[in-house]
Amino acid sequence: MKCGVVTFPGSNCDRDCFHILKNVYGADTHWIWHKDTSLDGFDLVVLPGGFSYGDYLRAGSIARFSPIMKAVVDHANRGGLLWGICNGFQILVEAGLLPGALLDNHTQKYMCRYVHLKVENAGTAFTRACEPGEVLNIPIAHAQGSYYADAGTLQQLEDTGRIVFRYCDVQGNVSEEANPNGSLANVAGLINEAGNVLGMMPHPERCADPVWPQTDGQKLFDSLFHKTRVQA
Amino acid sequence: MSAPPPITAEQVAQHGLTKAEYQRICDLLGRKPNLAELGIFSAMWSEHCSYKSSKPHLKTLPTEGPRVLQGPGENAGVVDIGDGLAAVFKIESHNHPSFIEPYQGAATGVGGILRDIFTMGARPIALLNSLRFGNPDSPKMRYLFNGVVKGIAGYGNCIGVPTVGGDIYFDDCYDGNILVNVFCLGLARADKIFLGNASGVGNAIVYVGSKTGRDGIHGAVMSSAEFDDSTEEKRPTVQVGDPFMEKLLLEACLEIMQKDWVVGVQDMGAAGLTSSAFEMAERADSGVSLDLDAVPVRETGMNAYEIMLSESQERMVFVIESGHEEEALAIFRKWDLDAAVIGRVTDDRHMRIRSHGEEVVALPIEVVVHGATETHRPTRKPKYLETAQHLNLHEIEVLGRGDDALKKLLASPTIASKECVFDQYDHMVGLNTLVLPGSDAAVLRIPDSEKALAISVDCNSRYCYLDPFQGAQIAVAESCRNLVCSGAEPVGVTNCLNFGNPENPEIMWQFEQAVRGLGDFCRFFNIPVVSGNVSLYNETKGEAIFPTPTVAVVGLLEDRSRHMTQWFKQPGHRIGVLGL
Amino acid sequence: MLAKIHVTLKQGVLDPQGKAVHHALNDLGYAEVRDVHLGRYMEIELDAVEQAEAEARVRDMCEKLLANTVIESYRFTLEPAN
Amino acid sequence: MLAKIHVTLKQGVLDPQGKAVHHALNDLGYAEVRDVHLGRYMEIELDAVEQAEAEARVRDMCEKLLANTVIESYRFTLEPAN
Ligand SMILES: Nc1ncnc2c1ncn2[C@@H]1O[C@H](COP(=O)(O)OP(=O)(O)O)[C@@H](O)[C@H]1O
Repeated sequence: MKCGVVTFPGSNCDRDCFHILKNVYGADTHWIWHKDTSLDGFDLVVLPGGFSYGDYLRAGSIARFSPIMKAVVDHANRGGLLWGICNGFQILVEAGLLPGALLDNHTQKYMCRYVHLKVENAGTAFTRACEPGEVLNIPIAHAQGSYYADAGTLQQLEDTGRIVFRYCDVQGNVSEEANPNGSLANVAGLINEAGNVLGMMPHPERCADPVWPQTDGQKLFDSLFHKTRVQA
Repeated sequence: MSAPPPITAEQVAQHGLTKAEYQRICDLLGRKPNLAELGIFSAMWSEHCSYKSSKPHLKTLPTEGPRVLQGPGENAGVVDIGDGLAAVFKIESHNHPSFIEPYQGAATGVGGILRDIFTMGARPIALLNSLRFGNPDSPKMRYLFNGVVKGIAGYGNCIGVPTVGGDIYFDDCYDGNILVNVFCLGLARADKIFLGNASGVGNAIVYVGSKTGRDGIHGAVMSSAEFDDSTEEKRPTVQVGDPFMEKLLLEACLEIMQKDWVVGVQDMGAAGLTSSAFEMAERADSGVSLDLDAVPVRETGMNAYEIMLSESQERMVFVIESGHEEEALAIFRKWDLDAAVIGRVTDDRHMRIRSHGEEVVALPIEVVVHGATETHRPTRKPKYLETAQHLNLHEIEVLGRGDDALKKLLASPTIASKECVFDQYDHMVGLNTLVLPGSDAAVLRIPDSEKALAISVDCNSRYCYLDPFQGAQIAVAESCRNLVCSGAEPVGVTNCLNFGNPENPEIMWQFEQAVRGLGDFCRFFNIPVVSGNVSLYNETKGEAIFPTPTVAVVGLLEDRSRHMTQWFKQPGHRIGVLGL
Repeated sequence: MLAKIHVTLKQGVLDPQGKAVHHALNDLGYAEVRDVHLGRYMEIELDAVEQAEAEARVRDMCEKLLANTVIESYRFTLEPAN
Repeated sequence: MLAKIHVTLKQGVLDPQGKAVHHALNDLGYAEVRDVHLGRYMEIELDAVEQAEAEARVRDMCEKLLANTVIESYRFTLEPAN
């Protein structure tokens, strides 16, 4: 699988994503510059976390107009795998590749901490190595992660099972207390209709290197690289 | 152009120069300086840039060792950590701006220290901060606290360097003067360290980064006929940081530093283009000619004085081998950065600056950089020590033992958990943070290596107030203990000496004692002091802060798997105490 | 020409920042504050063109970039430069 | 009553957001954009009082909380509620 990580001006987690893909999973991984115009031959494109354009105006609002984005949209329309993590998710919603919007955390503060996620849809290309309802321990690090969509859209997402991750407690209860940023319906990640574009606020690349004690992020990478669930 | 009006005594005073200093300038130059030149002397001979009060004492610190690749004198200190790698680190203060505008003051403080690190060719991998606030009961202090924390978070998170630790103390002595000390650690190849040298006659001086504005130029010195009244409002007293610009600058710099035609680099910090250009020329024993018309500016009508002394953030100066200018500019343009050739290295040991086709400044480099006489300020043991050090233990009220006393301690702001603070810092980006905030020391793994680096920042200023010599030793001892408990061996020290008014002999005595204490400790344990900063005049209405010689020690773990954390791990484990 | 643009959150979208400012003002003793809404204000200097064309261009800028029409509404005025 | 408040950066203070939006608009093809300044807009609903008193109170709110007078300036209008 040919993988690419896009570097926008201000991207920070591009190096982290690249490291996991290339060094931990041994994938054929390439750097993609925001001014490139082609994504021919790529199977997986990652829009990484960070502060593209400083998050100025609105997070992701300027990056979505980068020259590479035309090719990103084409890649998604072709059925290619597209993964937006944190700032990448913000870029996807600004670009309209995923519905809704990401607002300021209700605490008005940046937060960096481990949270629990419930896998609501274990049938996607990104979650097939998970059990339905499995609870993953993955960190968040953001100031604008509160998911919003109007009632109609939200209902549609629920009905079609396109909400992939929800914030929950360690037992898997999706509660208000477990919601770190005020996202509607505790939405932490969602997928498009065709199932090839995933956007999520938490950072799986931060817990996917076997060097670390926390490795729940591996479940997502395992899914993409067609691995069965990792044993212990 | 008509002849400029003569410098007045009032202007000399407004520029912070004494009559004696002005006379010395005239004697050394053999003529009177013009206003732009006066501004340059004012900046370069200021305490902040010349270290005139502190140099005599800092000279006594141990700065050498088998691992030291670069001691004090450059933008940051460099320590060899084996495997062809070097740790580059420094701590710096931004106290006064943070009191005026806490968010931007702290943010630009982070920006400044980051630049000091990547200007040496090192990729920053960790930030820590040491903060001192006054009584948190006051709304003003809570406002400052929230602003500083948000500013550090806003800048550090945006640029993608994890903030992995630090310390925060609250004490009434900081009511009028808060302290914001920021530490940064970077990694570089030991054989690819860049210094701030303007060497090689004919080489190009290249400016890169934000456009220059009127930031940092204060109204007080603007009382000459050369400026009109409308410029007053345009001169902001506080700089606004642009972390996005700094991120672009960082990546562009690290990219261009892979080339072998980069001769020297320096960031533009305090006193902007002036200090960088002069320092780079002094280190290389060369001269520099600048053409200010080539400098990218963001305001119209800026004159030579303003361009030379502007403290606009996020700017660097590169010295590029003649012939490679276009390649350099192309790399900067790739990152959408403003860049321009603004001058050349010369061999006449002078700074010659042209503006609008005329030479407006001609100054000998050495006079400007080293001309400020070291001021041997008198010291006197403080009167307060006569009573402060006498303690009758029987007069101390003994609180009841048990839960209440413990809860009271744990609830005191200085001791209480700081999770609400470091929760706002991204401490994981970069995938190198082995030990997250909360333990004795921050531990970072070194990519592609089995090693790790640990960092601790400490200073109990109350001890320093009671005995500056011992207090400084206790500070560095505490840092070293934190490192050792994490499994690391201390390899280098950086320090930020925060004190009151050095013109007060009692404060100067505190300074001298603290430096001596720090020096003796480091000599005994063979840990070199490789960089640092001094912040003086931290006092309001005669009330000085406690002497606060903040120390940051960096340690090395040869085998990162042997790092340790402070938390109790499992019920049933035994607890022991080492030492008396 | 000078375009003055106001961008505000749509009705129904939570405004926690506005609420925070509201409470802060009440806490500071301004009990008369009943509600607070925060938005963005932008001033854009443009080369002068015909009013109709300028309006169309500015509207375009708002739709594309300056406002996120999923959650925000906008309004603007155009006037000659000072 | 409705107070409409505009808070903008003082002249000469760096406006990184304005700069970013300016370049973004130019890159999107709006070459006519010469300058962009971003600021904040606030609408505050207040219990009705005398105009003069309301003005004094709102000015106070701006000085104390709504504007950071080190780097920002403000202006406001007061009108009867809708
Ligand atoms: N307390 C100190 N201990 C050791 N070195 C110091 C101390 N204070 C300043 N220095 C050194 O003196 C030089 C000048 O300091 P400074 O003006 O802060 O540097 P810069 O201009 O690079 O920010 C630096 O090389 C710094 O490391």
